[in-house]
Amino acid sequence: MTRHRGRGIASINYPIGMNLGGDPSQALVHSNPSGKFTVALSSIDLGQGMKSVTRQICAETLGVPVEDVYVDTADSDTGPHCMGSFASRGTHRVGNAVMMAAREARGVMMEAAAEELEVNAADLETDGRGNIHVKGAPHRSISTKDVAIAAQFKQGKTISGRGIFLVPLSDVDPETGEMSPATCYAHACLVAEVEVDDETGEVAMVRMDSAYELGRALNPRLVEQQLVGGAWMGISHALYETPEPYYPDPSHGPRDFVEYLMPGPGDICPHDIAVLERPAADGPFGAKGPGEMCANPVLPAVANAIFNAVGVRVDELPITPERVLRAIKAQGGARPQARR
Amino acid sequence: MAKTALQFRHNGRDVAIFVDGGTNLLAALRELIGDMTPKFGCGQGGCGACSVLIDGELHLSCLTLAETVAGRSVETLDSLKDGPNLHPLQRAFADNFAAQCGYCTPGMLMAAKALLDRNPQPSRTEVIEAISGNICRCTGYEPIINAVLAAASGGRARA
Amino acid sequence: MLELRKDIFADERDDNLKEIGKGTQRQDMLGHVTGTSTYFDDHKLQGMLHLKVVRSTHPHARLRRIDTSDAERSAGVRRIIRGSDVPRNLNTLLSLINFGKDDEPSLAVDKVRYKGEPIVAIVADSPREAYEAMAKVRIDYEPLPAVFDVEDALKPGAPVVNETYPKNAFIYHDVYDHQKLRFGDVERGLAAADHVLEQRYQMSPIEHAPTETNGSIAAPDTNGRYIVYTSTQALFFSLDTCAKILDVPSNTFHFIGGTVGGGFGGKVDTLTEPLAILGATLTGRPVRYVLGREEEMQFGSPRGAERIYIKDGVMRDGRIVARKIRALFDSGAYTRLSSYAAVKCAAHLPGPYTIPNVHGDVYCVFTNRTPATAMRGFGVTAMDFAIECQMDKLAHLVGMDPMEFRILNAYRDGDMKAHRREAKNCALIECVQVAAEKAKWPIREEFKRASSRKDGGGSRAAISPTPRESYAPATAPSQQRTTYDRAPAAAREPPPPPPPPPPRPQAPSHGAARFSSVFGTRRR
Amino acid sequence: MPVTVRTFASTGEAAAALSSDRGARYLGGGTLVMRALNEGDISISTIVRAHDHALTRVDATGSRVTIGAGVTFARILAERDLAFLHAAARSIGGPAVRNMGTVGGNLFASNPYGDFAVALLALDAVVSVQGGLGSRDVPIEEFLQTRERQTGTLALAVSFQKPASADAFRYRKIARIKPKGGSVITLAAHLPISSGRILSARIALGSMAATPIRARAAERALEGRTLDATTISAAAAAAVEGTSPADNALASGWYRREIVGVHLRRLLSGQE
Repeated sequence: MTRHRGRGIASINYPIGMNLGGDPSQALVHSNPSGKFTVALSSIDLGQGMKSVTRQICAETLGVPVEDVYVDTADSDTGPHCMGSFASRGTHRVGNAVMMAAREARGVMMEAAAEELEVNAADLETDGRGNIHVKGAPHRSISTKDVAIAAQFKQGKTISGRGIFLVPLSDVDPETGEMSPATCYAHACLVAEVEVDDETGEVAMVRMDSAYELGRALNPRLVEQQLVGGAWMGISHALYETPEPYYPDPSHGPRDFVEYLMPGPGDICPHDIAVLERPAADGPFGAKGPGEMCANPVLPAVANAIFNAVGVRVDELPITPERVLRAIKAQGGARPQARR
Repeated sequence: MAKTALQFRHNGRDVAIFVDGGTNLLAALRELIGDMTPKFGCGQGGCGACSVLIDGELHLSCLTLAETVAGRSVETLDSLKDGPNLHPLQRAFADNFAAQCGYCTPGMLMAAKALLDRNPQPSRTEVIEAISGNICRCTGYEPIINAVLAAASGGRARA
Repeated sequence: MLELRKDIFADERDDNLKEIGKGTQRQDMLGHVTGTSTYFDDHKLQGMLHLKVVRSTHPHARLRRIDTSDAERSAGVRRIIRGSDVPRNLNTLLSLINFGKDDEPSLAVDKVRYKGEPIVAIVADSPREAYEAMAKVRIDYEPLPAVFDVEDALKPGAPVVNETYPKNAFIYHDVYDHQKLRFGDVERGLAAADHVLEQRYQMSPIEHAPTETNGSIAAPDTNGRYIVYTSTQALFFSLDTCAKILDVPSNTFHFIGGTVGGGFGGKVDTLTEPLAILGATLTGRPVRYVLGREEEMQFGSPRGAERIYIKDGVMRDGRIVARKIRALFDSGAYTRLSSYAAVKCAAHLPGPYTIPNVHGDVYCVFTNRTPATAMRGFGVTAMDFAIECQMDKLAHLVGMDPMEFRILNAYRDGDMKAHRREAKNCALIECVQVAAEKAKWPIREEFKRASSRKDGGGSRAAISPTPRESYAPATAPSQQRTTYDRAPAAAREPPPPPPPPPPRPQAPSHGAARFSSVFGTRRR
Repeated sequence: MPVTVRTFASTGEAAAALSSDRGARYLGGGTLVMRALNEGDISISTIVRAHDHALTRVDATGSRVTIGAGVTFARILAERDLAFLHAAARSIGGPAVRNMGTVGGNLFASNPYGDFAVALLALDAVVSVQGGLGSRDVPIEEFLQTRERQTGTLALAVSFQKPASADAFRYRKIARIKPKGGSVITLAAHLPISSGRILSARIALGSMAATPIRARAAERALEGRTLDATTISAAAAAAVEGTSPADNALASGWYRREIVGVHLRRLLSGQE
């Protein structure tokens, strides 16, 4: 018997945003005369889905279908200021800014609709399908397109809104470290199962089970993308990646994707995920940010699973076959722990 | 040294360009023909973002000397769509959320097409093998594998 | 496979929403699958020139002489750029939020501090001609002793990496060579514990390895402006950094980006934009500067390594009573963003657990390696690795199930966190419970019944008496609190007297309180 | 200066062009030369190509196999007569690299590349090369050890005796990444068996020295014996002898020495 299975767990929390630098983001929302909305941002979509999630936030807030909203990102001449896409701040900060802008735009839209329908704006509601009607009297209705035309060509109103979300900078006490580093925290717990070859030190992933709490999954498919891809990156960090394989000795740095090790499509394992939603008081619809924290529990869970499998602790990353083998040899052989 | 005249079929149309000696096909496609679908990811043959089909075979355009495609047929992602209709692979990638940043997607799709053109009903292992030359840093590969399997089964099931 | 557990915390949510919560297709998916999403490098401009950088071959060396005369005459070369051509050849990224001192040149002038540091930029008609000219640049190095280990770097007599920080450590609050966290009396806690466990953890550097490498294209626009297509993940951060380095008003630039081929933190550093713009300024032509893959891997900034020492006191019943942590962030040769990560890391201690005595010292250390920067999980990933490995060891030590051990120590609503803010909106316990359920990992009934909303606060909301350390700081900035978190009034110490005004720093073209279009003015 | 591309109809002309120009490199599949150009290797000023059909010929019908240097790995995978080489061919790159990379190019690929040459070394292949002075046959071991000096010569083909049975030739590449990863160690074993005993065993190892090498002590441990557990253990124990593995990004020399015997034992005993 040279291959041993083991399971390990880790649980983590993750701070959202970067209050320590001051943390503003802005958004502008406006309608064109056909009642289609543009969100102008200078925020970046580097694959995490910024354009898509802010689009849903805007549509929900305006009360229009998501197809009627287009998010334009990252043009410094048209998009208002944003700190950038980092610190898990996109969904939370930019989302809040878009919400605020959409709320203001919705206010103008409802006023314009009220004028057309000759009612009080407070008596109107959106149906989410592109119409505005009198509460309790759906037949007294006007399309957002007609409202936009009226606003532009008849009433002289700009259906638009400005939004900013700012967390004032938090200073840090030099003596105690007292500070307000973030506004909310996401949470996770992950169980990793591995198989360890005690003759070669090779570790293979067998499966993962996890629970992530994200405030609210604004778009479960986008959340799934982050969690699946992020956990893959966690495996990668745990077992493979390093630009300095002999750190702190800087030699033998990788030059290409053969030398820089990341798990291939043949190294992945089944991953069963549960998503919990405990809304953050200041998150857009309660959302926190799933983007960064998803990798973090994987690293220690894998290390702990290796201990469970063969009884060795590797406290240095990445947990290469060499490190596992050295530890097994130092211990005088594998010592599988109680199966979990 | 003068430029060399080069003619080949690009996505079903004849093109003629002049290339400098040593120009690779990726640069020729992007800079001289204006087909931006193949991407530069490494120039080393390690990431597959520049993958194209040459006479139906999967090749890395960054490692292909442009003039070696003279008289041959080069297909890029730009050829996959049939007018407004997405190719089943494109549809399956979308349905399976198999792209995040999107940068590896053109190469992935070409690698997947090369597979399905020869093997319309691949196993999961064959799909993994087919995309093994393509690096994706975002998705963890699982949605991509699922997308190719779904396209292979006519989009009927998420395998 | 993703399952939404709507049953948990259902009373805290209104799920009656139309667009939120739907798995709507991505707005950019059609572009991605058709290859029409436009990345920075997909802009084809007439007459584009190519910029390549000559990099240091030494990790630490004085530059005796840089001779570019042959390179200037090389075929196809339009312009050689030297450090003296850069209007403000010293910057630090977080100077935009007045954090840290300018410590990094765009092009090295008198000294190189890591292998791969840019020294000369070459703008040529083609990449090949740029490479040919690079080979003709002659650099006379005087090698200096280099330091690669964070603890060696902090020893007296270590080679000075970065003269801005002569002790090889970032200076916090103008006083300390590290960021402190002090909560309760950790030594008393350790003394009272049934077991004490001290361990060392080492995280490797990590390369972001986005499939699209860092790069930008800068082109002269009308009205003396420049249009810049960029892979940045922080548009105004990069724009303002360029405005500072090139010493022009920020509205000189029209930055366009937003569709980026992966970043993971590695595209915040504004590595290529300043030189690309400078190249365009000096030649009047569009200039493209894109890192090759080997450049990206070796000289694009990585997630920095961290070395972490944890010393815990735990009781036989599984309660952790003290946690002392010393963490050393390897920043490489320059600050970039590691200084910030260290503070974020200090705030993250002791992890998602309620421990009455916590002591943290987090250092940002300079070594002769590629400067580190932000990456996914910045300041937290390595610490979570260390803490959660430590948690497993502690559970083993006291003979507890590791899931139950975490639930026992998990923070709950109303608890006081070590950075002196009340915990709320907690959900760690529920995550552990659901993960246990999914993995069919048996936990005892009392742990299944535990809740983040129960049993917190009370004595757990108190800040244990915290001994003051003998060293008195020269200055202590006043606290600024946000509406999001509050410290209990009782715990607040009287504010110290206002600090004397800081000395005016030397600033060649901007005032000491430089106006930034991004961040406004603020006292350091 | 742009690179000059010179295309010839015969290998003779191409070889002459190569040997007369220090900046000339022969372009096979492109995986080495084009990469070098992309990365700014300005020592290459001329690309030489040849359209000689001999370069892409595969002759595997008889007992002696000849494979042209320009034959790609995809082509080898398509040849049923070369089934014993399929594992080696499949271990090279991903599908695109296998459609491009050639047997000849692999002879010049340095660590962590060049796995096919390990298989050829275990097969005692002979490399036909053409220099400025004509063509000659070089034993692969000699070729690999002197290949740094061979850049001016043109590899034409490799040839070797076909293994007598499917079981007589075994190949395994130990990689961290699956299914496509660089070599931690590459192993190839040719074990001709006559009356139940191994005769002329060949064990070749990649990544255990600067170039692929033969594990002669392991070969001696196998020679004349039956392939039983005792013999396999003896060969595994001897695997490390004579090796000088280096540290690289994929593994350290220490690690390679530790596991080479384990993997040789697994290869010889047919274990996963």
